[in-house]
Amino acid sequence: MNEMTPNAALAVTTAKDWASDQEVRWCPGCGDYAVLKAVQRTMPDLGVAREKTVFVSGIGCSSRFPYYMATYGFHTIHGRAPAFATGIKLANPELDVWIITGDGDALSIGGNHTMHVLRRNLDCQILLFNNEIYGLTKGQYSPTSRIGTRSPSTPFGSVDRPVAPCMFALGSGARFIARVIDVHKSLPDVLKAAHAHRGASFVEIYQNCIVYNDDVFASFTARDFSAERQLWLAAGEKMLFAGGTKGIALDGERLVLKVVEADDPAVLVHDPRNRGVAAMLIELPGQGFPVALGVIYEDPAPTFESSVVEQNLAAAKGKTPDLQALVSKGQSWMVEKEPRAE
Amino acid sequence: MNEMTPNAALAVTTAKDWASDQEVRWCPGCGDYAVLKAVQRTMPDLGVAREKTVFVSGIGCSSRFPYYMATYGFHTIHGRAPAFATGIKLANPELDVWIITGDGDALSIGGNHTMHVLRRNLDCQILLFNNEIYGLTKGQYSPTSRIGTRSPSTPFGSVDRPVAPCMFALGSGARFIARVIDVHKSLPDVLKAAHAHRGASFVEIYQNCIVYNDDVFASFTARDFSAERQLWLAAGEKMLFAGGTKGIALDGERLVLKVVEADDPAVLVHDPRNRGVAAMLIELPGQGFPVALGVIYEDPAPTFESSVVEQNLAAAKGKTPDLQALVSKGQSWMVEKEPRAE
Amino acid sequence: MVAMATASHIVTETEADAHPAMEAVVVRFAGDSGDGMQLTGGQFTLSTALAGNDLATFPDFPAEIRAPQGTTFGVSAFQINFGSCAIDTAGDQPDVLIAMNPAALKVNVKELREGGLIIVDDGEFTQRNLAKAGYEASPLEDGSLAKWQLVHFNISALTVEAVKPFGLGNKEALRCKNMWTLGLALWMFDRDRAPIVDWLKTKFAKAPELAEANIAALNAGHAYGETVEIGTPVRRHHIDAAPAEPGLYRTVTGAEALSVGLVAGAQLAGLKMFFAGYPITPASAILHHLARLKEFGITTFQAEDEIAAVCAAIGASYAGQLGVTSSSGPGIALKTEGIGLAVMTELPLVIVNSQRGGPSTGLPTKTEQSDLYQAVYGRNADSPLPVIAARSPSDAFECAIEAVRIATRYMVPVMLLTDGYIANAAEPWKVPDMASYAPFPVSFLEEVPEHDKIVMPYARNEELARPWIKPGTAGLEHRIGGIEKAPGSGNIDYSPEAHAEMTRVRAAKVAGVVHSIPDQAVCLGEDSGELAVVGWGSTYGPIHQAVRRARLRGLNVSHIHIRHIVPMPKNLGPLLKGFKQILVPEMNSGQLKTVLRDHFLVDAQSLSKVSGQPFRIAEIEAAIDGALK
Amino acid sequence: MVAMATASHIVTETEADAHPAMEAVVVRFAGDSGDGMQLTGGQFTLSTALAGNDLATFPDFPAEIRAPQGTTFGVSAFQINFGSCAIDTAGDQPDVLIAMNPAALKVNVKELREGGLIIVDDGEFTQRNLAKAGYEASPLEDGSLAKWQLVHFNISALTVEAVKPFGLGNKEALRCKNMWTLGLALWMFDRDRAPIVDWLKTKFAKAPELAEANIAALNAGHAYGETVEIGTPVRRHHIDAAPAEPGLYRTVTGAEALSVGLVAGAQLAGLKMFFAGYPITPASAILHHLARLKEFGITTFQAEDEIAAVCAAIGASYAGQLGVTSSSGPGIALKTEGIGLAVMTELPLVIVNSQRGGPSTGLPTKTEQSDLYQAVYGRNADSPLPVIAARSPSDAFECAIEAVRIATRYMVPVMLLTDGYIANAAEPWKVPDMASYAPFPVSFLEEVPEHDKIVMPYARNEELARPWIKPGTAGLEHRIGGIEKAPGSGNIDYSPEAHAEMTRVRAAKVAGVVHSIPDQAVCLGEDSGELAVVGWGSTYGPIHQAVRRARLRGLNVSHIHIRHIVPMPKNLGPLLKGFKQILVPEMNSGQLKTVLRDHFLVDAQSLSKVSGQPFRIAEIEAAIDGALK
Ligand SMILES: Cc1ncc(C[n+]2csc(CCOP(=O)(O)OP(=O)(O)O)c2C)c(N)n1
Ligand SMILES: Cc1ncc(C[n+]2csc(CCOP(=O)(O)OP(=O)(O)O)c2C)c(N)n1
Ligand code: SF4
Ligand code: SF4
Ligand SMILES: [Mg+2]
Ligand SMILES: [Mg+2]
Repeated sequence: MNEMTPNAALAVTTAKDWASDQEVRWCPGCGDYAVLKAVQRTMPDLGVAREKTVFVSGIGCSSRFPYYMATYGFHTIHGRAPAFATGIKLANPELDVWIITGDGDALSIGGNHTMHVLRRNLDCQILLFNNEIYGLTKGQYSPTSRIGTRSPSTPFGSVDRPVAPCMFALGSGARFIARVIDVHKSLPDVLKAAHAHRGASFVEIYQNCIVYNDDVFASFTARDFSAERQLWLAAGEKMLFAGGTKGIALDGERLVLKVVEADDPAVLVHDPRNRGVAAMLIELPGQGFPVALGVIYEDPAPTFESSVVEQNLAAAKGKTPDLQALVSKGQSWMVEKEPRAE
Repeated sequence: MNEMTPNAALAVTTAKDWASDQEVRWCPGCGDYAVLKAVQRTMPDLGVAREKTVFVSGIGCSSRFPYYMATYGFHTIHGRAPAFATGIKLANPELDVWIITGDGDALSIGGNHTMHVLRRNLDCQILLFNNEIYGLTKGQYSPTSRIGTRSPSTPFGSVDRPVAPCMFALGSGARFIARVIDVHKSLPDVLKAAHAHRGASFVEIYQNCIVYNDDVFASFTARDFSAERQLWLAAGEKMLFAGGTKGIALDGERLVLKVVEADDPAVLVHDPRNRGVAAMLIELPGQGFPVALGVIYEDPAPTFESSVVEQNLAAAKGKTPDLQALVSKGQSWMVEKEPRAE
Repeated sequence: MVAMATASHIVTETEADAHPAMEAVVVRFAGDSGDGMQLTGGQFTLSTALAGNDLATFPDFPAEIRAPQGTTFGVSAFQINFGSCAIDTAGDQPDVLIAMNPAALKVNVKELREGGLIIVDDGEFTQRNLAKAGYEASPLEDGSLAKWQLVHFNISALTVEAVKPFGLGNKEALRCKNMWTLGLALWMFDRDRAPIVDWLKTKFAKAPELAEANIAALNAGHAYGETVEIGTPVRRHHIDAAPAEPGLYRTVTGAEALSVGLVAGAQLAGLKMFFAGYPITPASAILHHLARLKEFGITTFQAEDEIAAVCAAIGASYAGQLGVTSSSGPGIALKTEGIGLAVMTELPLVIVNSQRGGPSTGLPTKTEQSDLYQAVYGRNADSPLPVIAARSPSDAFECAIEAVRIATRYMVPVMLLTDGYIANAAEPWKVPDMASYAPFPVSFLEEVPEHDKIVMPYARNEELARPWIKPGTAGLEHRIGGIEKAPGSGNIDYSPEAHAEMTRVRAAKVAGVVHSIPDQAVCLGEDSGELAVVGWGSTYGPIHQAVRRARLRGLNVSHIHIRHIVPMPKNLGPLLKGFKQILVPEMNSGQLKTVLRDHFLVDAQSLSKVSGQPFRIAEIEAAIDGALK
Repeated sequence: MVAMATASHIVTETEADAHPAMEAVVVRFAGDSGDGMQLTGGQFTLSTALAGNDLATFPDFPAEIRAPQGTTFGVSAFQINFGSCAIDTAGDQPDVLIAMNPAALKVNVKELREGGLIIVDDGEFTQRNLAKAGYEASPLEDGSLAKWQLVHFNISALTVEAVKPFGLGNKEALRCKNMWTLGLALWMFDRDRAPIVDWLKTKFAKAPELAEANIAALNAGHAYGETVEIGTPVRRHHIDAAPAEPGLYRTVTGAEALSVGLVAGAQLAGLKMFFAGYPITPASAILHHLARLKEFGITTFQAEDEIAAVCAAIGASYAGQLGVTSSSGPGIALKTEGIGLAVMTELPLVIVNSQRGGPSTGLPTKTEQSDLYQAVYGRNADSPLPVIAARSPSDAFECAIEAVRIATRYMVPVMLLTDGYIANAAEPWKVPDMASYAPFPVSFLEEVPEHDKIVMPYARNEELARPWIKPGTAGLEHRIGGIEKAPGSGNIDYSPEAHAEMTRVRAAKVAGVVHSIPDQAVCLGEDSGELAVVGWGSTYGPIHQAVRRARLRGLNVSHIHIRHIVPMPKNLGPLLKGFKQILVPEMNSGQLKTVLRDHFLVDAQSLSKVSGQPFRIAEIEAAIDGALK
């Protein structure tokens, strides 16, 4: 599709250029606003053209996102965005595809498609807005809600054990897994890393639903303990937090992670390609431990659409698409006789 | 439901008692026969009554399984067995529920339900017959088929990266994960362990489809290298294989598993409760490494149905189910006047 | 303080009469989503019911998401029609519109009847809000409201003033606006404030000062009407109580009535209920209601999706409980494969569809009755099942019981249709005497009957129902599934004979339900004549009123309303053939019409409205006139 | 060696005539799943076609799973009807039955016409096999086959003998049985062996000894017929070539014809095709065919389930390719929510339904046409879409092109119905001249048209189609989705006006397709009269033959076969009204009947067969007689 807009990709844009003319319809104070702003601010730095960008979403508050971007957008049906995205990307691999989804959309009704788009490694960015609740349908609990969540459908508290989105992604074969906070300043950097990664980039965004699940992440996002409770990972850097005073190391006995003093030589250096450690980081046990944030795991692999295109070309090689030959295929015979009357 | 059959649970049975009168309709030589026999041989040792046992399956060759058991059986629709099982178990927690499924049934169309039944931790046994192919529909590749699998739908070889069933289960929050081989003698022991575990027990069975995917597991199941290539795990035991000549240890530098001599003090002792190590064991990199088998991970947690029942009782406590009161709820008023004519 | 809009005028005698005699009034409260209009409406409804008026309401709020303040798409409205005659609809054009901001006025005023009364809070008519609503100039000044009576005063300021003593922040203070407005409305229609005061006290039990503030606002609004000289336009209406059957009454919404009906059905069948649903507007309310009723032996399960919900419900029925699942159009679409299995395995199941506007995501909060095709025909293969439709909130209670009765008696999945209007609308409900409902206890098969040697899961009783066998029952172990079966044994059987026979029996069983349902009654009018207006579901109210009005004008027209859509009552065919013309008003493109023409080969004509809004009486009345002129 | 069954007798003259004159013969090959009967049948079909006979075949194999050898549920059969007249059906009762084992005889013999010929391999009639088939005594001895002509010899032994030289194991040797039998059949009907010899050589190119062995068996079977004195019963049939239109012919199955038709459609539209499917019998074959045709710009995607398949196909259409998805009943049920989005977003999409027996898993390998309700009505809300049905394997080619034409011209999802019978059946196909097909190139919107200031994704052309806009096109960025929209701009709009208008337009657009489809033709007979037999889909053959026979007997009956089910041709209503009676034979419980009665208020009567088997000509002929007597 390039020729139509030769150097559109080069055109310099600002955040405003990426905002559509549609009135934003989220509740005042919703975390979605922060993410929208961050994305709009990040797009100009990615060197992609608006017309080459497609935002695909399911259904949910978060899934209204595409309407607010001045790009191509497809607000589809609940839970199926990854399937639409797969068709779009296979039909035109040149497009830059973003999937916008929620914890219910991606992990309740849509869990299967999330798994398959990850294992196939379709080149796309998946932004999962995790507010641990169903916002759009007025506050029922979701598969990421903690046990005991009281909601209209669980007036006595939910009893089922939540799924950990990043752990699910790891188990599904994701090759890029990151975790961030809606209002955190480093969101744009993570978005850039996700975009730079070729393949399916899974980004879980802790998003505050001010109406139905306010402050559910406060225990580690609130100003006062953020330092204590947030472990920001960077490839090749030591795993330090609490203002660089504490670190994460491996307990050689029990083979689990532990908190140590920053100067302890055992402090681990973050290797985003280690799947075993990634699993431990994603599931840091809470109590006394920080929450691992940033790019937790990254290990590129061939993308689905590139393999498909490659095979299509290879298989077609040397063959000419001759329709007449196709319909004439197989053993055939001539009939000379006159058509019978009747 | 007990009273109906007071000591049925105690009645002594043999494998034959668990076989139904239906003619078994698998291809001669199919691995499914071996699993069926193993299950029928194991049931008498579990101390459950036939009438308390329900086999629930989806659709596929493997899913025909329930017809061959002299228990209650429900052959449902493709991919949804876990959902049916959830309804059955919640409706009658006394029933012993077994889910029989295939790699396509559980991981292609049914991936989402598999994830949710695992995270909720419904008390049931899930036997996933993984033959890395769609048997019933005549041999198309499945989500567990290796890259390059030629099948009617992928005449030039499949290109998508397969999902690892046990890793998917771990990422989905499973609390019991085991892996076995259809014809292996230890299948009954694993089945017993799965049954003994309270909660969702996930058992992947490498099953040979002699017609559409023959010998796909031969690289580690064939007599000649089975010892070399099979690591049978036992809680509290050292991770040894190759006739006890080799062991598995952690590479302290790279934090990945490595093969060492059996007498190396670093050889790990199997702790089924370590999730990080479980992830590494499930994904042993092949080349030069054995395949981890047996109970890889087990760490019990409250079961879904027990929590539901508990909450139902607690919430109902002290309330009487008064229908008249229910319909009369809220502010009401009397009308004395005569009915109007019309 | 009170300024009449330039050129506004007092309603004339003739105008007053142009409007159906003052036996009923239609009032609409409109404001921002945040203004608590639904609450105001709800409380006004309660007090109106307590005053013995008959009434019907129509809450109309924006799509699920909360819109920014002051915008037109954020407007939430609540309409109530009440009076001293029988009320079956939320009314056509409002007589009174209470608008809390410019957007609310903008969106709603066009519906107000000519000469109707507008009351606005001019405190909200700031430049900013006017702009948000898309007004260049203030309609309060530019005379654009000339054809209505306009009254405006600064309700915001008056409220803040009234609640000062309780030291609330400005934001909280303004939250009391709706109570102030309610107070005014109560005064206008001579309603008692006591019940609302009680309600406020319990609602804010934890925050007494809020309770006090709201009560103060309520009283202030009432006093304002009482004392301040508003002048004629807002004259004091007194609506007499409507004559109704004697008995105990309460108000109920369709969602609640249906939920309670399911509970009643399960109790009458002697079963525990397993309800599995996945949230979706407007169906979620049923899940929410049932989740609180555990003492009735109800387990509610929020499944991962609609497919899992229907499958879990079928699983529960298989295990011996009453499986129920609920959704709206898009979710029902996902359930159809599972429903096919319930048809094949012949297990009882109740599927509730709270219909909403479509296709696809469509209009989630708007009402429609366009899923009849889906209910009757929407499955692969020959998969007939009984279909029932509720006509009103209170009727939803009866229909739910009926659905449970049929599902358990015939071992069959039953589709129960309701819609967004019924689900949300409230109406007075004569509290049923549960003792007067005959139980229909289920009996499970406990052992192999003499005449069979082995367990026969597909044996048939005289009504063609198969036995319900609970896993756990010793000696009755058997296997069932979705593959075609041999009659009797239920063993897999692909033979032409088995398939032909089982197909016949599945259909015959559903057709046989006709023998346990009542004949079709005529709701209003003769049972033959010039014109029958035939409806189903929530069009009951407007059809009934339209036919009533037409008949008052001497027209030969009857109203027939169908509850049992599959199978249809035995006498329906002959009944319809007794009319020269048949008119079928539907909030769809003519779906019941298809069924009637196919079954009875009668020339049923469709009156279709697909706008997300209920019919207006006048629309149907006009169609009647058209047919009969 | 050849023993006639006691009491068997030679077919009498009268019996011979009772059977439609020897213008056609029906032969059925039946054996164990492992015996390669489908292959034998396929090759016999080819040689028959090459001999210039017209023909139709009906493969009938067991459910997807392989059954144990020798059991009745493991029997696989292949029937071919060929001859010198036009053949539209696989024939009713076979004239000749070739049974490779007791089970095959047991299952098929009851269908053989009285006096028909039975050839069996008595080498397989061991006690064990007899028991497996449920025979107490051998039917070869007990005279139970008296009313047929019976010939039996030890084909197994003869085959092993014949292939000895090639030193195969006994198992391999026996695998050649089918070729031996084919050889005999070729001799019986005077067919040329050459093409089959060629085919065997290429098939076993890698294993020449197997090729040789099979050829030897083929020749042995032929020689056996030639030389051994079998005696009268197996007389040498010679069937003249059937008069057919001159031209190049080949045999084709419906699955292949439909696949190739989709390719042709995409090429005529100038589009690349994206095909997404999830395996399911009998739909999988289409995925398998297309997966090999990448040089035509086709991407095939085996999705994780049917929902993902339809969604991916819609995504591809959104991105500018031709999205196609395919399944059968249960899978289509899962797609209905997604199809609703395609209706709402007005994107082109072709949905192929290869119908099979149901409900639920039903009878996966048996044919049925019971998904018409689902296709026409099976979605929530008012969601009309065009529906087309193929009548035969070769017609599937034309229908596929037509589906693509409509989908792309009107920007609409199109449902294309075929069934298991069409998918698997083979028939001679006059190779189409692709140059004679008019292309219908698609044009994408490239820029904002003068008259609009901004991009208008829901602008309409004179046929109400909206523009197709490819992401990647600069200046046309826009957002679409499943929520109701404002006409033109496509922005979210819940207003009553927008919903009413968009609902109207969506319906009007589909109805408008009528202007680009041909009027309904009458296939056989006058276009008015006593009785019209109206069909759709794969019932074409038996209906056509039945009507032909009835007309030969002087009855006033016509055959009308409908391809366009939604919308129906303009002239169909008047046409049907021209007949006193209308009979609608369907392999369902009367689904097209419903549509006809609703649309045209004609008293269409259903002739229903739901057994997983195609109609027999005689069944329809009897119904015609019934109607006209
Ligand atoms: C098939 C279907 N089922 C259910 C719904 C109703 N629904 C819409 S969004 C949603 C969940 C939203 O939660 P989430 O994905 O977490 O998004 P959020 O609103 O929290 O951002 C549900 C259940 C629907 N639109 N379609
Ligand atoms: C809704 C639906 N889609 C597709 C099918 C067809 N189908 C039946 S089984 C199956 C996959 C079988 O593979 P697997 O689950 O691995 O079982 P196996 O036969 O290999 O044991 C498919 C695609 C179906 N029956 N229902
Ligand atoms: S409901 Fe919650 S998530 Fe949805 S818009 Fe409002 S604040 Fe945001
Ligand atoms: S196809 Fe494969 S999996 Fe199925 S029965 Fe045959 S051998 Fe077993
Ligand atoms: Mg959420
Ligand atoms: Mg498999």
